[in-house]
Amino acid sequence: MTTRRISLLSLLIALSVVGRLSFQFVPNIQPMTAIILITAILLGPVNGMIVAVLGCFLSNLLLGMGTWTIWQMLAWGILALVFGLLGKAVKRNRLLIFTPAAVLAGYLFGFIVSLNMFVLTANGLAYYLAGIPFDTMHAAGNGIFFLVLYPVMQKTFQYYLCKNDYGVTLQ
Amino acid sequence: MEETIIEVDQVTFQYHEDDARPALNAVSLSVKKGEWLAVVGHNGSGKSTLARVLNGLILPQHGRVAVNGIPLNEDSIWEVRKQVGMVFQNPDNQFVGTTVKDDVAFGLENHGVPREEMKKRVEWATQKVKMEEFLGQEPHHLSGGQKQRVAIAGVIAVQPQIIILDEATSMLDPQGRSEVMETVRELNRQGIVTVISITHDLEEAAKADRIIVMNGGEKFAEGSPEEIFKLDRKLVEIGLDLPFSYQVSMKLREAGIALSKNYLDEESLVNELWTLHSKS
Amino acid sequence: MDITFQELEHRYQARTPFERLALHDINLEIKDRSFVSIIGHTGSGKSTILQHLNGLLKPTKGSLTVGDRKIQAGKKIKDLKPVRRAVAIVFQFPEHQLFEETVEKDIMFGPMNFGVPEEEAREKARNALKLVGLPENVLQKSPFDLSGGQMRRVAIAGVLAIEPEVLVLDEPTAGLDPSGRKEIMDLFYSLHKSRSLTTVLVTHSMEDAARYSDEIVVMHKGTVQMKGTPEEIFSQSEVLVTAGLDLPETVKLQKTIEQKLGKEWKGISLSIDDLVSMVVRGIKGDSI
Amino acid sequence: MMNSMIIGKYVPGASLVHRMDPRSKLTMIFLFVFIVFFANNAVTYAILGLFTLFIVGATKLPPRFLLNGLKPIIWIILFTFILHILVTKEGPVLFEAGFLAVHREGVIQGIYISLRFLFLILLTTILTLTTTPIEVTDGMESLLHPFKKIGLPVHELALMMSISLRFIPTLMEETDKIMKAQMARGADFTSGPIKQRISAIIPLLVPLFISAFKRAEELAVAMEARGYQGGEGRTKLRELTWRALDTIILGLLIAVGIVLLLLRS
Ligand SMILES: Nc1ncnc2c1ncn2[C@@H]1O[C@H](COP(=O)(O)OP(=O)(O)OP(=O)(O)O)[C@@H](O)[C@H]1O
Ligand SMILES: Nc1ncnc2c1ncn2[C@@H]1O[C@H](COP(=O)(O)OP(=O)(O)OP(=O)(O)O)[C@@H](O)[C@H]1O
Ligand SMILES: [Mg+2]
Ligand SMILES: [Mg+2]
Repeated sequence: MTTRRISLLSLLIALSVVGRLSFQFVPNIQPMTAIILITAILLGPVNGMIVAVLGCFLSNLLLGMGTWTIWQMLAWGILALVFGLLGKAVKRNRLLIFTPAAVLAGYLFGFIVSLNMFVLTANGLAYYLAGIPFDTMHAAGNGIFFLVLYPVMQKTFQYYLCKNDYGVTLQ
Repeated sequence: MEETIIEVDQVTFQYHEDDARPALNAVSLSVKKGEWLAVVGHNGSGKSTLARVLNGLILPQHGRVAVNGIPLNEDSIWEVRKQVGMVFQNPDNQFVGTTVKDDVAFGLENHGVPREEMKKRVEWATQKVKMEEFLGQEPHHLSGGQKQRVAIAGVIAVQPQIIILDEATSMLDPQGRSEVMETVRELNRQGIVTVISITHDLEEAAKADRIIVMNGGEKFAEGSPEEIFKLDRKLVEIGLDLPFSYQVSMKLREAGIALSKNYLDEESLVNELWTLHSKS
Repeated sequence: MDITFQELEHRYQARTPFERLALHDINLEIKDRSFVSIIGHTGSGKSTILQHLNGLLKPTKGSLTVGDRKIQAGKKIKDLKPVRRAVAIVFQFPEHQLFEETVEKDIMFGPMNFGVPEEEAREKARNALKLVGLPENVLQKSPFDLSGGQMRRVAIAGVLAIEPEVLVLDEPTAGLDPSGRKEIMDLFYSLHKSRSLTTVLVTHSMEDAARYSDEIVVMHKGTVQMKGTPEEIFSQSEVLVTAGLDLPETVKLQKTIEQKLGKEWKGISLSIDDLVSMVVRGIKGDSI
Repeated sequence: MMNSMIIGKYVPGASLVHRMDPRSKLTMIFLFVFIVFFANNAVTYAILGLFTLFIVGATKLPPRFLLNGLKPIIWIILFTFILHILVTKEGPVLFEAGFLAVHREGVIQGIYISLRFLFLILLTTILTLTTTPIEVTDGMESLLHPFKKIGLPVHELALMMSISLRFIPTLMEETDKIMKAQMARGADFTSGPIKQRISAIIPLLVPLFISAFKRAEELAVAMEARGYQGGEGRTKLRELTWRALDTIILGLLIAVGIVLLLLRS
């Protein structure tokens, strides 16, 4: 791994954590998801998953650990993988295609994290259903953050990645 | 003082093929062991590029660089980086560790220094920059000047023979600035390091043993502060300025005070004024 | 526009374990059309004072009056926009706030936020760019393709385009080379003169404070330690030293000469020319 | 705000638990997640409870810190309790009102599952309360070390974690600065219709990302200038020490696990 890639991913992780911390007072609004998805789309699944897993771990380290951490890492990791692969395939109309996908991602995330409850109790489904309004908040937030952040990140990534050799390529 | 520690011979470097002109163009210079060399020049004149060439962060397209007799190439860069430490402009963006101690140790860790030795050196280096009371502090609790001193500690812990300061004090307040410069000056006086200081501060450059003036990627002039500031108008033409005492001397002479020359330090200026005064 | 502080106090993160008293007992008057410099050691509260001037921070005790508006501790103020429009701040490293695709759009951002119609904002952008001495062809460039010094000018133009009555500057020349530094300060001074802008400057340069100000405010440990004209301030070197500050180079040199010659000259020199004429008279034995 | 953020929930101290090796604390939590499932009757829950209480006591932390850690899950515990009462239809009816019947098993299950949550959360909260983020990072790096063989870049990941930790407060401060600079130019982040508020954050985000990129760039140059060339041949200043204490506490937990297996019904 090149030094530049390490420093770039570190700063992206720090940004995603800052995003999560700044919105922690609004229930389930997570700019972190959008940052992860966009990183995955632009820099590929592996970089996306690194930001997902480490960002999740660090933010929980600051906000409070729990068994949910593992499921969140899994959920964000899977989303990064999926969006990273999709990013390789979809090169045009990205905003149009990925914004609804980011909304869906909110629900998928909610489902994976609720598996925590399926494991811990026998009535996981009830927890999942009870969580749907929260997932909806997350999903809506994702859509909005994606719309706002994608152009910003796309432009800044393009500008800097073309100028310097970061050991990562724009997808 | 006479032993040469860095030898730069006809170095040319260009960042991109389509650049209008190279960032460094056929630059030659040598640095003597133990000296304090100031590098001045307008924005974009190639100062930072020169610094990067000296510790192998970039390899020149033409020309040769040798540090301590070792020719700089792909294989020797790690050895050379051990001997050439760099301190950069922004104190925040070169602080790698989570605490002062960890940051000072970073370079040592990279060079595989054994742990026991490392502890000693971290202690030694933090004492040298007078930051030993802050070992456990996190960077966001330190002032800019303190962070910059930690950066210096991190560099000298590796015990390099040369330190390059690339505008290392330009983001600091006056006190932080003088703290940092005093720290390095002390190390230079003790013979621990040779210093190459890239700066926009001409007062500081005036205190150097030697000055190199860069202009548009080329070496414009080289010499003692006396020799360099004699160029006066020519320096102003390439975007530089003159030190304060020098300006005062010039204006005094214009006003009819018969100073024998333009001074670079206030003390000698005041001394001659005293002589003139006693005579009149 | 007059600005007055009355018994103002500011605590960061009040009522938390991290509470920090940054300002206390501030009584200060900034007169309309004056040039005031605030000097002080790092952490003495300079930036905190500045941010009160346009309501970015609110006092935790006491109050301040900006023109006809009173900002008081504990009281809600409905609309800060008029204050923000009248009092504009140029922060340290203002180029870090640029964000638009073109220089023109970036400069228009401020005026449009204050409800100026697009065409008019465009016109203002053009004027502001001229004021900071950049050629018109820069307007359509991306601000990120400019050099550091040019970016700083664009950012300053973005603030000037708001056409404020009071211009507040927080170390506007930090990190620039000598010629850039001088150009920017001269620019602010000529704006102060030609547009009658009330100007508040925070600076670490005693020379700049000496050269440009009508009045200097010395901050120390969160409160005003002294204020007065440059002559008054820089003739009190002991007080400055306790505040962790220095004298301007000219005054320092004057003192050294006086000491060496065993004389005391009347007045202090705030510029090289002052100093030179003083020395000339001194050496030639004239009485001063 | 900044200061409180970066240390997260860590409360400095010198208790037994503070002094434990982060590796043993992490292992403990990992094992505990499995062991909680062994408990299924009054005796086993009591033993588990005792163990948890022992650890809580050993931290010597004022209870309010622990209670703070529990806040986010209080509604989950309540929900759990009610859910089990409503769903479980076994055992004698304790209480009946219309179509609602509360069975004995429901109450018992409700209590058990709630306790399960409670114990888990207490233990993980204790990890964050008694271990600095950087210790956790070191612990993770060390525990994951074996996975290097299968190509997991353990050293790089740990380095990224520590660099990010170091930059989080810096970026927070930066956000605050940019926000103020744009507010001085009339930007409004706090009022107006939602659409306007959303577009108001673009002037904040662009500079923030640009500055992050610049920092990354300068940081990489500084790291290389200081001789960073990957994890190979690198030594470490911070070292973890595994003490007898760690072995004893982990042993105790394993013993609890075995006892639970024997006593569960
Ligand atoms: N990473 C880079 N990629 C491309 N061009 C660069 C890079 N760094 C510098 N340059 C260009 O090389 C030239 C010399 O730049 P350099 O940074 O060495 O100047 P400098 O003398 O250090 O200037 P300053 O006083 O502003 O620090 C400039 O024209 C600059 O635009
Ligand atoms: N956002 C903040 N939260 C908490 N404390 C703060 C904050 N900003 C500043 N302070 C503290 O308030 C005091 C005054 O800070 P201020 O930034 O006003 O000083 P300053 O005079 O502008 O210093 P400098 O010359 O370094 O810019 C300092 O002790 C500082 O640590
Ligand atoms: Mg440079
Ligand atoms: Mg300040």
